[in-house]
Amino acid sequence: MDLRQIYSQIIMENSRSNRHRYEMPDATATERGYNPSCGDDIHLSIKIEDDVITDASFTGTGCAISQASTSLLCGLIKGKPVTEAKELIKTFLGMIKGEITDDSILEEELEDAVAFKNISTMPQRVRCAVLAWRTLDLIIAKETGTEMTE
Amino acid sequence: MDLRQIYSQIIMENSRSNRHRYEMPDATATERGYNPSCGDDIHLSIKIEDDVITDASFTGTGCAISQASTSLLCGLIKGKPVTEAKELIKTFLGMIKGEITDDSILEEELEDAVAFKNISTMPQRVRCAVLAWRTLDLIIAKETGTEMTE
Amino acid sequence: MDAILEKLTNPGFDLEKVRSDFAYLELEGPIIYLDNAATTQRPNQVIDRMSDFYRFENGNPLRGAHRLGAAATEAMVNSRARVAKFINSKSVREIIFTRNASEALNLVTYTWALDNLKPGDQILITRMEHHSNFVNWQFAAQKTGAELSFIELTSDYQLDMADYKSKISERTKVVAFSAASNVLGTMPDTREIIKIAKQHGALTVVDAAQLVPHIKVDVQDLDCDFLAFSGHKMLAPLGIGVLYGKAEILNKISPFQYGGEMIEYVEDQSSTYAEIPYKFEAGTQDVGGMVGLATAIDYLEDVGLTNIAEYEAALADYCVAELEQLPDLEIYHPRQGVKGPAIAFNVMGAHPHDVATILDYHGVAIRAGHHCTQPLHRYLGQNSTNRVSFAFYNTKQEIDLFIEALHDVRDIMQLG
Amino acid sequence: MDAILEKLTNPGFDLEKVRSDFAYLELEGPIIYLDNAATTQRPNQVIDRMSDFYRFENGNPLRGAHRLGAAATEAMVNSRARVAKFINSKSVREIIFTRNASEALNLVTYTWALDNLKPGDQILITRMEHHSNFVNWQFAAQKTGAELSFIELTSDYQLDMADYKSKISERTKVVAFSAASNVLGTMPDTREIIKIAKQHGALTVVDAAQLVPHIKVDVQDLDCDFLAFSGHKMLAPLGIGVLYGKAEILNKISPFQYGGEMIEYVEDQSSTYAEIPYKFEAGTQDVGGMVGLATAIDYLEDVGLTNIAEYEAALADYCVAELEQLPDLEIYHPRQGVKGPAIAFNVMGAHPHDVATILDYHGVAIRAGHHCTQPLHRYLGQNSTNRVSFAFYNTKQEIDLFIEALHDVRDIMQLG
Ligand SMILES: Cc1ncc(COP(=O)(O)O)c(C=O)c1O
Ligand SMILES: Cc1ncc(COP(=O)(O)O)c(C=O)c1O
Repeated sequence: MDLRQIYSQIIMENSRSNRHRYEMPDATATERGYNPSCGDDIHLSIKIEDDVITDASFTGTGCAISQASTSLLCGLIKGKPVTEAKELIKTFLGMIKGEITDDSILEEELEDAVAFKNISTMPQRVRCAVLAWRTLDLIIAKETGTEMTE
Repeated sequence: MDLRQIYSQIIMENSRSNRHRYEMPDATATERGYNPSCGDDIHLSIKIEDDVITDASFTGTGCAISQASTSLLCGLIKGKPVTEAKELIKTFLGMIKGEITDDSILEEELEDAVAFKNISTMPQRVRCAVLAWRTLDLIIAKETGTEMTE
Repeated sequence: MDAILEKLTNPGFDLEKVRSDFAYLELEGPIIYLDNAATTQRPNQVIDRMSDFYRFENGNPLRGAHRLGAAATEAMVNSRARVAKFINSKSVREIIFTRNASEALNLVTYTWALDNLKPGDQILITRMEHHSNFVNWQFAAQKTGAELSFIELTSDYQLDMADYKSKISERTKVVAFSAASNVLGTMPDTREIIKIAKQHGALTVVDAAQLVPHIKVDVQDLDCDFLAFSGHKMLAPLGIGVLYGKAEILNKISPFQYGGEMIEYVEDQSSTYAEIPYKFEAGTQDVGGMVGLATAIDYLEDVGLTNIAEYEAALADYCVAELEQLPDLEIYHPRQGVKGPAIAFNVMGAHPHDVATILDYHGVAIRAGHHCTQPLHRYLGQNSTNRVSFAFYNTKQEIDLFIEALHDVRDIMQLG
Repeated sequence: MDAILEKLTNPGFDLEKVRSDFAYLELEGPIIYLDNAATTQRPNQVIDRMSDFYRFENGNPLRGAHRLGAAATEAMVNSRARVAKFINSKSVREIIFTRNASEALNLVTYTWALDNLKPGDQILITRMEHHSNFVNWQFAAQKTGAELSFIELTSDYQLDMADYKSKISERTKVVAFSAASNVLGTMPDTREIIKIAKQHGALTVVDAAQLVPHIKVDVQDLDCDFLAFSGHKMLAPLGIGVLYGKAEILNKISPFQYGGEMIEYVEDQSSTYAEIPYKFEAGTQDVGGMVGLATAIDYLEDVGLTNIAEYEAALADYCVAELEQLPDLEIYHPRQGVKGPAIAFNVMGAHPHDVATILDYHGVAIRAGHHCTQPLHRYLGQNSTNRVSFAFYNTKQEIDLFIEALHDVRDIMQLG
């Protein structure tokens, strides 16, 4: 595996992007996501209107992987129904675990976030890649009173 | 080494002897000697008059080695000046450590207690053999305000 | 007796192969090791797995952002999962690694007990507890003002369940008991004790140090709140033990030791703590011990827990039968019911330390003393006892040699 | 620089021989292990000594009345004596074996601190403490009402001795400090700190986890009351650590954990405790770890503590000089005075975790994160840092490869 498959153009660009990096005073829910071992530390905010995520943003600091992943997540879920966002979480976590490998499905659903596929070969960095997704999962579980994704 | 050199006739007889096994209400000093790991548990009493040990006795329970050693010690020090008892302790401990090996000296000073010489080959039982001697050493140290034997 | 002899001849596993895994048997001697309740021997597989870990997977677990750190973390995670599966805990997060069973029990004392007990409460333990499940409760009683009471034994050295039922009440806040005595071999009905404790709302703490090595333990089936055991009594290295605790309780209690890895945020004047089980594992942990324990569990399950239990029971039964033939011997071991392979006894007229020394001379390793159970020994009316305790790598021949050596004890001690 | 290069070429010991003792260097890779402050690697001698212990000397220490129990006891006694000699304690009884430095520091907290501190008292620690000498004092402060204060750092990342002198007073009951920072490499003047503490009647607790592996320590010369360190940071296995304590203090304080071996008499409602150090060692102890530690000490002394200190200092100085050549790099390491071989740094624009991942890809193992020093990192204004830390088996070539790999970091992170 080449490191440039991890630190790909998509990930490097999104890690620096400030498109989704802003405070959201009228958020429906904000949760902190934290990796105590490495210090990735984000606050993820979303706004839900009529079961649709109408806005998603984040603040915080962390490595390129965590920041890119969070930014891509925000872009991906904006405008999507909550139920669909939940499906995306499942697909993303399934991809990272190596359980979902069909590229056509992954690309269709996750779009640019498919760039994290190779993270499954770097166990130490998996936590960085999934941080935002787990945080969103927690928000959805709390908002809808459902179980978190395994 | 043959076990019968440890459990010799002298030791077996003295371990059963009740000659020095009695309470001493008018003792100058009584100390408890205890081996927490094996449970040997004696009370050694001595009476000192004009710097001479005029009586020595013990009560308690323990293995044949500890009981024989205690009994022999009582017999040996009775009637001796405290300073001489202190010398006997040094000789006995020196013998057990294998530092004093000259049989003629040992037999002359320690008499029957020379029977413990072979204990130095059984490290696990050394504590049993020296229990009474260390207890006496403590008594003497307290009574005379001197250091204990190393 | 026929069934016993049959079992000893056909243990249901490859005894010779098993014995070839234990290096101590190669020592010039021979050494007949019958002190397994103190600590077992370790098979080469366990020792070699530890060495390999230290050679090729050694890094600081949970910390490294590199290959060796990841290897050590993986070793830790896998070992925890192995232990969780072994005792069937609902979650790996309920497995806390400690130094030994003693520390596991102290953890419960320092966290749950000091914060929850108060004057008027009762702590109920048993007469046969090891000091490690005894002195800690004295400490808790002294610190909190709770009362420490004891469940007594029957004349067959069983736990007296009637006494238990008469002593337990709504005042009883914790029932802490040994699931297998290290001296008598007594194995009380752990499920029943827990059931009754729950009816009174008491917390249950199981000292399973002498149970886990011998009998398959299922913590969900037992439904205990805490369960403690030591690796070194089940083929694993020294220095590693386990506290199982129900997640809902672990989540609520305070941490025990403080330091690296057990924290979340550290501010100047206060901190928040990591999730369970990490909250209870301060500082760099003994991953070498953990992989050793996981390998030991593999070994035990390869031989088969049922095989082990049946074979060890046959060893113990055979040994008791043989001891009963000897004159002037007192045996402290239940004759009825389930029991573990530890048997205490005294040769009348011979102090246990002399007995042990003479047996050692014949290459037979047993233990003499109070076995960290002074209160039990006061009850037995003995300052000390001898104890033999078996593992599945022992043999009938070894017991025969032990019995033979006991004859020499009578001879040397001039017991006629 | 010439002197540094000379030392790196002629370390004064057989570097090739040393490197052949470490199996991780045989791994396909290669692995350039620069994470020694987290945990060192262990030479084959240490690993093999442990294996031998488990194969042929394995019994329950302090308990056995037989040959193997005696062998284990002897191994324990000899290891304690080895440690005592190594740090020159007055008596072997002043050496308590613990799991790690964290536990050693918790022991002081739970015994001395909880019993002796009260509202109005001050606990003085430093800004650079590891969480293991930080969170425990927060706990002590919260439990006793004492106040927790911090000695700050100078702009050269040294301990600010003026700040220390301004903060210490008769209210200061304990000065607990790291003798070597695991992040900065800072080595404050331990003797001076202790001298000043004593003038104010304060107890002194030295966290020597990062000192003992690098510099010869003499506790009588330091005159500290307590000193803690971990075996795994000095070639020994995981799971073994040491608390040195002055006998007169150890004799006075309460026990920490309760259980087997640490008692003298156990009555139903109260107990008396064993002599030091046994009073503090509850349950079956990790003799495997102890013999590993003793063997590690032998190894270190064979190479020579002075050789090690000088060579490691050359490695660190060389590395700092090389790092200083790189653009956009912040180095957190004193430029003046004595310092240990740990160097923290940040590549501006690249998060430490990315740096560590990219270096790992090149086979270079460093650590990224807060290194269990969140308060220090807040002071540095960094969420996290990179850290390289050397041992005497590292080489100049390894540093060169590390620096080369750092160039690739700039490349991959597109730092231009
Ligand atoms: C300065 C310092 N103190 C204490 C510790 C704690 O050591 P351990 O994790 O072995 O308990 C460490 C190591 O992480 C350290 O670097
Ligand atoms: C019943 C029982 N509980 C607790 C212990 C304590 O185990 P450890 O010494 O490994 O902490 C032992 C072993 O000595 C034991 O037999």
